[in-house]
Amino acid sequence: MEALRNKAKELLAAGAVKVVIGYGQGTGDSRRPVFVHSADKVTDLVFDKACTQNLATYLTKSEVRAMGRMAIVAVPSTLRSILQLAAEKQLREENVVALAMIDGVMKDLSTFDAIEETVATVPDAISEADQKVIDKLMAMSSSERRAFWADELGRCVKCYACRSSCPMCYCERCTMDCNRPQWIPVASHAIGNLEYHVVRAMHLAGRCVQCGTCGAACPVGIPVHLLTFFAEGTVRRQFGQKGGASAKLDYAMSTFKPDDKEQFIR
Amino acid sequence: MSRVGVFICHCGENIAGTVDVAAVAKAALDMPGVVHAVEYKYMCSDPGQTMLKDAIKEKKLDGVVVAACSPRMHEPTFRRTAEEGGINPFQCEMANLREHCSWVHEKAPATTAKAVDLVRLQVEKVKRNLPLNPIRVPITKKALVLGGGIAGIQAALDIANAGNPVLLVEQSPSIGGHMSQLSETFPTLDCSQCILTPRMVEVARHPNITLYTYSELEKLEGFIGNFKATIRRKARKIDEKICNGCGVCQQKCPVKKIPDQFNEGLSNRPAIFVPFPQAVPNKPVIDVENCTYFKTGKCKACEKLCPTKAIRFDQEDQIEVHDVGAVVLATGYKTMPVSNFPEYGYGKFKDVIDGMKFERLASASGPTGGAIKRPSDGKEPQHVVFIACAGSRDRAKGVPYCSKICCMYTAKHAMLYQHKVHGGTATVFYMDVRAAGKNYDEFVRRAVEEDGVKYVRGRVSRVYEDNGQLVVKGVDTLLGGEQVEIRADMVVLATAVQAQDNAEELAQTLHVSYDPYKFFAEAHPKLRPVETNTAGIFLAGACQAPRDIPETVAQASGAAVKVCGLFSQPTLTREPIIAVVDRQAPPVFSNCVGCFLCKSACPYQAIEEEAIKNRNGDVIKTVAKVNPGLCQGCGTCVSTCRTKAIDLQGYSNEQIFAELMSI
Amino acid sequence: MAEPFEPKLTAFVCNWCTYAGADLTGTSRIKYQSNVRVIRLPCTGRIDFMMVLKAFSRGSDGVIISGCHPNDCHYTSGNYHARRRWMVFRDLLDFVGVDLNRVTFSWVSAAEGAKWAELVNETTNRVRELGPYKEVQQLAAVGIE
Amino acid sequence: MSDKYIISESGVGSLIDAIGKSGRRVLGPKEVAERIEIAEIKNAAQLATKGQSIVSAKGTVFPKVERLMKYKYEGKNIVLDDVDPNAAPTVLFGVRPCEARAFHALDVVFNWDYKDKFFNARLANTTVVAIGCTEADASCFCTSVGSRPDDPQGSDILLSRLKSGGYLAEVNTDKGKALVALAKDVFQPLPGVADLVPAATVAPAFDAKVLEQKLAGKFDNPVWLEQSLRCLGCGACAFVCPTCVCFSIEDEADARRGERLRTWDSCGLRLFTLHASGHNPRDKQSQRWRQRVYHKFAYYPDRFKTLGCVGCGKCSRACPVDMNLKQHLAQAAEG
Repeated sequence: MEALRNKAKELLAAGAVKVVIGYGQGTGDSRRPVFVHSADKVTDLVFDKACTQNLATYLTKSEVRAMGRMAIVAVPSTLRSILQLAAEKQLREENVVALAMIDGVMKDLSTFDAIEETVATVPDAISEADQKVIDKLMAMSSSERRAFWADELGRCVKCYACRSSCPMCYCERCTMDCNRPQWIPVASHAIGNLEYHVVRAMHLAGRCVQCGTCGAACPVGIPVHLLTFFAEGTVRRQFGQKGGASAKLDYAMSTFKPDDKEQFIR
Repeated sequence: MSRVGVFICHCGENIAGTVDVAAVAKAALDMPGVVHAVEYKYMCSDPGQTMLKDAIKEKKLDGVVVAACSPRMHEPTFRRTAEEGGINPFQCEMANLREHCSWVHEKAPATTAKAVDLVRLQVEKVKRNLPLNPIRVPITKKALVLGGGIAGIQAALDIANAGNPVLLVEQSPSIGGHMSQLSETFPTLDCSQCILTPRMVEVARHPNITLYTYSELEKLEGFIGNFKATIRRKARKIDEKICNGCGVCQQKCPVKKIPDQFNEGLSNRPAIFVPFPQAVPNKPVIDVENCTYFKTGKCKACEKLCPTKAIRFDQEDQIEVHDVGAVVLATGYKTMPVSNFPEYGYGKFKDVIDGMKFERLASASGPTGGAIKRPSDGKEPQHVVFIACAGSRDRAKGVPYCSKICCMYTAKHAMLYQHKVHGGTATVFYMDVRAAGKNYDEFVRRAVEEDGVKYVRGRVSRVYEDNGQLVVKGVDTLLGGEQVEIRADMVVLATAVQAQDNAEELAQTLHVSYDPYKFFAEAHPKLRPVETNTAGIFLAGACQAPRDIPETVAQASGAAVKVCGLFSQPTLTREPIIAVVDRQAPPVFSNCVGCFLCKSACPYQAIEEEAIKNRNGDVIKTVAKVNPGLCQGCGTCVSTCRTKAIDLQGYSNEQIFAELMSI
Repeated sequence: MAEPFEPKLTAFVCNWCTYAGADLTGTSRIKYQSNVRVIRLPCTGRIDFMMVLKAFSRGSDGVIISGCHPNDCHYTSGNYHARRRWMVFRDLLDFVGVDLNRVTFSWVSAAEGAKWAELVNETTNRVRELGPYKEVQQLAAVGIE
Repeated sequence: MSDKYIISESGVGSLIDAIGKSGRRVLGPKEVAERIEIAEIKNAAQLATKGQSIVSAKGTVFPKVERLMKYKYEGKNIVLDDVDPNAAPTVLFGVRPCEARAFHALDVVFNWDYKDKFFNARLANTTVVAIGCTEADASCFCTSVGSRPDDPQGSDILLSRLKSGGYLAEVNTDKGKALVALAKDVFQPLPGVADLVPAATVAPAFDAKVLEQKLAGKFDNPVWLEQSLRCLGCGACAFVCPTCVCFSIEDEADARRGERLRTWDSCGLRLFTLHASGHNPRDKQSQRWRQRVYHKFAYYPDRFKTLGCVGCGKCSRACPVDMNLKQHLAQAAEG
């Protein structure tokens, strides 16, 4: 953490960055995102186990970008988000420095190549807990799964905390907000909720970095991240491509191989 | 509120016999937005069409649904009729009551119910149709032909003879390509040069053809009718305008010992040279790697002795940009490098050569004046073994396909050998003899029956040397796979035909797709064999797949016709069924976020990047833009777009959503 | 006595292969069941997965999705892109408990008129067995006070 | 002046049963998988007597999605179907006083000029039985917005925990009396003074009056940008809030029929103020955050003589990035 603060101080003092996006003290013993603008404020930065939210979301936020070059305290998933955002032309190399925290060690990465190298060395399996639930679901019958999701999504109020907290949901106009036609109902009734979350998962397939921030953000505790994890999982399994591996565009859902293998098309 | 007219066709008994058309018309009248619904015996007949036109005028219709046969049959007809009636042709939709209903279902209420639904779908759709206008793209009526082999020559001549300017670009110093190296050609055995050189000369003096030899395409931008081609004209180090091709420079050049590519290294050439006597243009090139002046700064013999003072040591490459409307790819092929055949001792044994070398040996204008002399000692080989399928149909060599021409030229080689070396023996190892073609099989039979060439069906495992003589070890599968060993004085490999080394790079420059073997891909394997899937770029000859001369010439003429067809129109008119990226007033400008994930989804590279600038000219955002010249309207980008910023005219989100809302 | 259940099927097909194939079914007068309503699109690449969701939420009991065989796409690769989407989308539908027996994916070429008839009949029978897709159709009313 | 009774622990159960028998549905805070939801309560055991529900109870009078009307096509004619608010008689049992108080803030809006029949029908059929708070957390700030953990305002009956177990029941309204009538024997007379478990201590963080004055001069203050920089612009705060009234009207229709729905909406969402022209008067998150604060703490007092906030702190708990309203308001009230 000292290394982190020192690096942040150095960057800010030198004017190399205008803001450091990091974690700070929140209500009680929680953590919250903080934005440090001056070298004398770097003590606001903290880093510990509780710092899991993927802050990459802020890299595409106009108010934050307006400040100038950004440094961001990055957990592995944040690094992957940076690469995916770069691949989708939403982020330029010169605009961001990643202060990667990997196993408590701080690495400052100022090029996408450096981030790619680092990311390649970090395992990105999804948490056992999440895997358990997915396995449990897959062991169920189709109708049991439907019941499970009907119950979970029944609580959804379409507050879009999942969307807003997702680094890859940077679209100014989400499909949900397109009303000519209104493909997906705005109202948070059962069908509207189901369609919303299926669409979101489809849109993240091949782009999801499996950070789980959307699930953590849900105020009513719906495991929405499992849907995107699952779709991304299919992509990885079927096509060997994945979100956030490279700053060069390699989007599984807009490329193909003539010999993609499936068993269901008659 | 829309004013839709529904016109239900009986198609004689075809529809009316099964579907209760009166009921359909009645139901249609009840549909919101429908102000007029009638049934008639034959909508496509003159009275039928007149009926439609009149209704459009009288009922002030703004949309028309014709419930009849398949739109794949009569959509153009009724769209034209609608236009004549005074509405935009794309305000007309068809409900398929025949192929999709009356012909496939029994006469029953359910069938009529389906007919009503099919009408409703189209009514709901047509209410959301927008007037569309055909897209007109201007055409630069000048063709770029890449490659000066027989394919390029033929294409260039055909296009030029039709009165269109052509820019023919060839990377080597002379046009002519592989064909100019051949001795005779199958199945007629007429001399290659004799039939080719007149064409080469014709190209040179054709008023419509600009010939750029020793030049390469660097970049191709734009789209059908409107390409910008950037061409590098490599420095020959001589002034072509002044040089009269007298050849003094070649004689006086002190450097003499450079292997002559044209003769496949069987002879030598100087550092300043014309590739071959009949070269077009007949102007030399200085080979900078080997020129004494360029190596040591001394010599300049050619410059001193040139009668026209045409030598230009300081000449630089020149870059030129040309506007062209169409491109013909005729970049040809290469044969598999013989270094790939250690088992046949190539490189180790001088007298194991490939087909091209043999062509030069057999050529009257070749290093031996047409006498078959083996490279090692210049002796006349008494026994020659020809190995067909050297590399072809061989997965291990990465060439699973058949090179197509080898069977024929191997037969030709064996035949020529027998003609030139009386009493000599020619043995051919082969897998199959594929001689499908006019007079082809007859030709092979002649080699066997009249010229006594021995055909052994089997593979050669290796070629080795046994006290100074080559031994070819193989099997004869017709003799029950028995081992055969043949002592030969010379071995000729019919090496596989492969794509040029730079094919992939070139394909990417041109945005055309290519197959796993780097041959350029045709737009459709059966129906569009001379087009690429990039509109305006066509294919001729062996750059698309192994081909012999007749096929190449035929395909080249085919490509030429496609180009002429394109050029025959004043402007290029295309159906407006294309994708468009949403544009709005500031501050939104477009719903596109500029992620460009659609780019790789487009089969036609039709999606471009457009920088939206403010008044001061600084970029506000970069968004996608569909090039109407390239888009073919498949809509793959539309379903890729997360923000629904791309839509497909004629199959818009609103239209399809409306259809779905009425199922 | 109550009407026997007749399923509603919605088909999303490409213009160049399957729609033409279905036309051939007609010209060859091959009979099939009349439960299907065809939505004609230029290419399977145009099929947005949201269309399938809508088809179900708007009362379809089954869905057919069909286009050109690999390599035959009129637009060279639209169907390859579509295939990838289907692979992911189908898995996801299964994950959220949509009954995959109600969705048929197929390649039907312009020459396969008989296959189209077979496909429609087979799917119609299967979905008739399964009965109306209440589970999803009822959702439309759930959650509204 | 309210009548006071004693209810024993078991009395609570009997009361719930009695209410159920009377044909009213009982909703209340219920623990489901470590979350407290407002859900149907079948018996006293299901009642979560501590902690706060995540989503407020406002859904009982202002559901997250409600149908306003339906229509269908008969031929070309459109047949309208005016739906009735299905206002089932409901007792909201065991909610916190802050939630009870919140109904007033909703009432002033839904009866401001137009009288909303859906809201009023539901409110009229809803009786609120609150339980005073003996615990609070770092997000609570009722004491800063003119209330307290044992505030009876808005409760038809307020229950306060007795040291000896059971509750003191303060019956404040006729709706409350109606409940008493359902189970007379449950409500025992009060023996002298009730020995109550002390109410939770919630230290005041700011003075709402001062805040209101400060806001008047703070509209263009950089504090809003500074505070909202981490705000994601989602609607979590508004959708859990007991007093947020923003809604959207959505028409859902196909070629044959359609319905008009009213759904929760949030001024925190970018689209909330987006004009068809593309212009957005509140384009920046800081503007939307400011709007949220001003709406509740400046415009409400000005227009309705009441605050648009009850200090329940649900928004702070629900926020994915820990926007702690209490803290931010305190900061705004300073300097």
